Amino acid sequence: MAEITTLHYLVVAAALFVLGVIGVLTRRNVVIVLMSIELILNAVNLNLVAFSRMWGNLHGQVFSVFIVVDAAAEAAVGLGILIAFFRNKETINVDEIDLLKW
Amino acid sequence: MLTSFMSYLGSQFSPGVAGNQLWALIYILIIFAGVSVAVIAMNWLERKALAHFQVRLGPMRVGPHGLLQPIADALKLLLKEDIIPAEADQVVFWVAPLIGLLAAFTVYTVVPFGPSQAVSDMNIGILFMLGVSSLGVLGIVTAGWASNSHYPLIGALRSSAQMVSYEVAMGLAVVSAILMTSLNESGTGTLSMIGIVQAQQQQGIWFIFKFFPLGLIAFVIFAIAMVAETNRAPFDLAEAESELTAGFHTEYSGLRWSLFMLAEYAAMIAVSSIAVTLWLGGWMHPFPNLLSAPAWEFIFSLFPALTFGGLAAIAFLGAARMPGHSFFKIQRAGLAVFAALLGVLALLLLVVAIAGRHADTSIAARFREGIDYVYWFVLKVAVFMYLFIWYRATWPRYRFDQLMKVGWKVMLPISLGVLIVTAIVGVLVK
Amino acid sequence: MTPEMTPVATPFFFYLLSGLAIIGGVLVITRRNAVHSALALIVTLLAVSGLYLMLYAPFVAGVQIIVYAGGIMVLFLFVIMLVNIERTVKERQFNRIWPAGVLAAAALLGLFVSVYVKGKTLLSDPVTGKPLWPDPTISLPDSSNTQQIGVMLYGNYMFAFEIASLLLLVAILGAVIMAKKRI
Amino acid sequence: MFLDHIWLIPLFPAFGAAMMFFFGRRMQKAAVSTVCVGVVVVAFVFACVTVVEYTHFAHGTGQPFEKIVYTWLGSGDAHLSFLKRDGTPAQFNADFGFLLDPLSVIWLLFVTGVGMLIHIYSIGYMAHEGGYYRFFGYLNLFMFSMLTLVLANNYVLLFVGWEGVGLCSYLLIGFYFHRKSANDAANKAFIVNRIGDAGFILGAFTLAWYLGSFRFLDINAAARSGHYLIGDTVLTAAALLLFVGACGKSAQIPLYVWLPDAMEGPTPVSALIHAATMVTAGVYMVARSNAIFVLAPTAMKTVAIIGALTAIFAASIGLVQNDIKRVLAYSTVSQLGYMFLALGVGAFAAGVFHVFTHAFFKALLFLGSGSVIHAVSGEQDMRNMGDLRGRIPTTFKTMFIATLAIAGIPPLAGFFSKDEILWQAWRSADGGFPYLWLIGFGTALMTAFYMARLIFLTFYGQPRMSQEVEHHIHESPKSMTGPLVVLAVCSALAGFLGVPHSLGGSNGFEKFLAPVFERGTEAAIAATEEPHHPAGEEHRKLEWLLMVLSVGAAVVGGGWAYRHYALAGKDYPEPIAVKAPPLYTVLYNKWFVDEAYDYAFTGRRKLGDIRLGAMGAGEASSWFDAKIIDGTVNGAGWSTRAVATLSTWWDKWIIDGVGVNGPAILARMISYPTRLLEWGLVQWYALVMVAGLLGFAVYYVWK
Repeated sequence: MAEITTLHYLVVAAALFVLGVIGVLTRRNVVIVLMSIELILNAVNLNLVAFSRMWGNLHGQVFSVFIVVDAAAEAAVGLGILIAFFRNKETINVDEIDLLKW
Repeated sequence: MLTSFMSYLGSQFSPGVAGNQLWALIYILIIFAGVSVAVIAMNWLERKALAHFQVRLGPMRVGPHGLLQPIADALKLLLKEDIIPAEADQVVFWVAPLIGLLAAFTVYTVVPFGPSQAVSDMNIGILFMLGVSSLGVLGIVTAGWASNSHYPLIGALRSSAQMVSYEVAMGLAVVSAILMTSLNESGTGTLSMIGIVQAQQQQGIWFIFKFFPLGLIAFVIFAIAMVAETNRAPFDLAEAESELTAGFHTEYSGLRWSLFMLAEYAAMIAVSSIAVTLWLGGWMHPFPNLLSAPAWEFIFSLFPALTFGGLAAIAFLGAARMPGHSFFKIQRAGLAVFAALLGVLALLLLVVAIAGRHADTSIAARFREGIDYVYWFVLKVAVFMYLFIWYRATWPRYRFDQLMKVGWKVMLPISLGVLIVTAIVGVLVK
Repeated sequence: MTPEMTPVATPFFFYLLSGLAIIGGVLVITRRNAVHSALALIVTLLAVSGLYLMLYAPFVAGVQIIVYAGGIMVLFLFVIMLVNIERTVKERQFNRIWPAGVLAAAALLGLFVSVYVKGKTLLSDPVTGKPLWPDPTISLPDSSNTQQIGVMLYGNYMFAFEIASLLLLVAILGAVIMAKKRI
Repeated sequence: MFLDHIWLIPLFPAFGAAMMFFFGRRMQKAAVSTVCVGVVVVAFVFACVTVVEYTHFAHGTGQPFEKIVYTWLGSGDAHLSFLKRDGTPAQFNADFGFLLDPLSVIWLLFVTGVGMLIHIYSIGYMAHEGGYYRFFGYLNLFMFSMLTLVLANNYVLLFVGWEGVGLCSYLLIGFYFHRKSANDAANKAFIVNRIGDAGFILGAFTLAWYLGSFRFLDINAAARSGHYLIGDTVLTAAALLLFVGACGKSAQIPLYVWLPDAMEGPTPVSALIHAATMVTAGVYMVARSNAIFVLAPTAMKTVAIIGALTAIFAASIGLVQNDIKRVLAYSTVSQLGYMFLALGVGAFAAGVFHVFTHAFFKALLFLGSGSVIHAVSGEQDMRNMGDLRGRIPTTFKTMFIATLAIAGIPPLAGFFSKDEILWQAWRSADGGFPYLWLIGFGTALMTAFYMARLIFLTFYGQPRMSQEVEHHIHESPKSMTGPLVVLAVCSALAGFLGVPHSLGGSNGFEKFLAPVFERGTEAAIAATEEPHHPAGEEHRKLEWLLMVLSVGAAVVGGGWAYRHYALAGKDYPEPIAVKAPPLYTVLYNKWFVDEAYDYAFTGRRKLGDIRLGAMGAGEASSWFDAKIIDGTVNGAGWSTRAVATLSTWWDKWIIDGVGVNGPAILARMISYPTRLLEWGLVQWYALVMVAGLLGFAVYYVWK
């Protein structure tokens, strides 16, 4: 097996990103859509850390910490919306959420 | 080949470093076996101690003073039918105990039994430890959910809420201890478990006494949070018999149930190790900065031998005091053999202590050092284990809203305050 | 004091971990049951954290485990159990536009692949003329990684750090208000 | 050691406030007072030690000590720079830094000292009130804000304290939040202060944009470098904007209206706001910015005129008010006018000296009035008091000293500082400045009158309160009288710190402050182009003459008050009401300023159904919008509808009749893909985002 270069990590990140995009675009279950968003964020993080290693500085890692913070906030708010929504409509399918007000 | 292997072991005493995977493997095996044995011993001790707290005798029949009871229990559990409820989620039901067990045992990769007696010395050791021990909650949640039953689900939700809440206070208490490691000339702290103990060594003080009473408060908060973290009494709401039958593992039986027990006790030992490492000086013997003369070192190195000698003496006494009836013949013999084994162990330790009394680099000296470190560490952890039993025997269970209130409204503000005050005092002292 | 942690058997672990991550990712988006998806996501997150360790980012790896695996995923499981309805498992799992979604994702993948292929062979940095993705030359000091990240967070990124704390506060308030039955 | 940890001084009260915030509800009253008063005492002791250490550090040169704890915003990175007005880049930097120089030393000492006394006093005063911990928490927060303000080394941090003081004043004025009048007063204070704050922050940013820094030392260095001409337009604008801020905070015309209403808060709060903290912030800020002001003579003249007008205006209102605290409030406004008069004529040191002495006697007056109110069971109206001197002797004695001090009777504190201001107003004169002296002189007269009136109505004459109240009169507890005595001693002696040359003193105060106003004084003199000093003996004689005049004014004012009020019975006559009833009505209603503001700004007044003033203008434009513009729109709608009816007919009978269905079908075909953009599926929107991402990426990679 050859030596592992930055490109290898980028490929893995790209694969995760695409998987996440598919999840976001096609699943009906809101929870799984949110999890797919986490996948996307992780792919981005992996890219950032790989580049951080490549350039030999820590900016990428610091940025990825910020992204983790952002992901936590996003998950909390997203799940809060989900619960409020579930309470009103008794469903968690994203394509049944098509009214601005109910 | 054997000689080269031995020389390899002799040349590489520092653990967990690249090129030294063999030592790491050996440590993993030792720790795995040791923790399992400790869990078995703990099981016996807990039953006996609880019994004596309640003025009962506890297990007496299987082996002398019930010494073989845990083994009998383990056999029973292994042989029991393994029931999976029909409506349960098969895969998750199967995976859940493994998650818990894995999380509990992975923590031991960074527990420092001595300056070189650890599987690995990660530079994010404490972070890793907190992270992995927080994975244990996943096992409980999934177990409760997969059972597809009401009591387990409620138990799982309760316990996960509880663990997540107390993790916050626990983490903040840990941070204040980590902050103390940075109070040296260079101003650089460390997250490495070994580094934390070494920082206590350099500053010549256990962190529990540092900035009295700040270290003490942080330690107490951690000690409370770790009981809640492991779902032990008085915080054992997740498995409150009177309310939830057995909580998240109601539907489990046999081997899987025993895996949960193993995970619980392993987690108890793990969090106690964190407490010992962060606040009680890890592997150091008491008063390391006062009593550091060679003579004192020698006296302290006699302690392991004395301990086991004492245990042997107690066992002999027990054998001698057995009733003279012929019914007790085998038990008397068994206890005598057990005592003899302990005595031999004590003698061996004495020999090592005397042979390695000079602080040089000989094998014997290094062996003696290693035994000392592990002895003191294990002794401190053992105290915590006894405390766990004591709590269980003494305190009534919390109500859930009280639990949450204590976690969020009392412990969190106090630990935050301790952290801030520690930081301020640290800056001032500097 | 602390020895450098050099990853061993790098290719083996890399392929193992990335394989785990991608399999986990595939499971996340294909499972019917949201709990299974969540468990698969945990596998992915742990694998990615292992990749961080191999990239000399131990702090980020630790944060990943604590925050993601220990915090966010527990939240997810919690919510899944709160809104658990049997109906969703038996329903249609993909929406009506899924071919378009897959198509778009495939296009994205194609874009990535073409960029990487181009970057490996053709593109170069306009200033230095080096390839776009050089091999790492400067080694990151591993032992003080956490400390350096801390220094940067409280130095260069101080403002961003404070904004992040504000964001978290807002998220807490928002989540509480939205999840509360009656305000 | 202590100097390096100067940042701890504000943190002590902040700690107390935090304790109250988190744990206060559960603490005993004794514990609350121990913590809250304790931290302020510690802060005061710490401040004293720090100042001692500072004097060693400075060796009498007044060299400023700066301690930057950490960089709060900005880090010296190049990417955070901005362009100054002249196009050169400058760093955006706001440090969490502290500056100690003679000016801040003075403020530091009296803020912590007087603040401490007020805290101690509050233990007794608030003993039977609800919300004890809340009150002390707010007080501590107030101290924290004021200390931050005073010790800040840049405008941004100063603004933090500035806003904190505003917030605390809001909280404390509205302390009795169940009383509507208290809430209204709190809102008034907060809103009026916002106007000033807007001016202040614009001024600070103008300075940063023009001079390239927020730091006082940088700004002073730049301003004194000679690089900027006197009368520089931008600096004048900046100075005026800063002065708007000072007007709001220090209650000058036209923003003074909040201060008298601030009496709604508990009396110690009034003392704290008036004497030690809030209102002196404006003076502090203008003094701090002296280097800017001396480059802007127009701004200086504005300051002086506004100050003088405020002084006489407020004093005139104070002549006839009956509420004991309200008289004192107008007196504060008036004295602040004095301070700004001093600043405006370039006598910064004299202004600061007056702030210093005023802190003592005004705190004493307020605390004394609190003690009086305490004694007469919460009565504040002086018409219902009288003959209290024998019954609350300590309060009477201390308040009498304070009255002498504020009236300017030698050798008490107020005499030295006030005469210094009047002399400076006269001296730095050409053109209109003697008129300023005249106004100041008139104010001195009025001050003596209304203060003496207060004393005589309260402590002399015949008792006018009801039997029941009279029965309950008692001297306040030790924790209240103790601070009174300390303050009385200070009011009596503080003046000797700055005895002027003409009286054989050395004016140590001015010397101490000289480094801060280094170029300030000279430049101010240069700015007013004073051609010649009346030199030597003549000069001294003139000063003596002015002194004698003002002391005479004080005596005359006091005498008038004695004649009319000393023997006041139940229905005593108000002399002004007797002699000039219309004037009395005008004064009694505070020149109808609040009413005028109601007409002009707040929108409370209506003429029939039409609201007046600025709000009225808003309503009028709203009406215009609703009736005229919307009417036009509706008219257009109506006409459209009419046209539509017509075109329906046309469509039905002409287009369809003629058989042109093609365009309709075409439109329908187009509408299908258009509708796809907005059909409610969130994931479709995400898909559009991905498409956009693809588009951008493709464009940048293959462009």
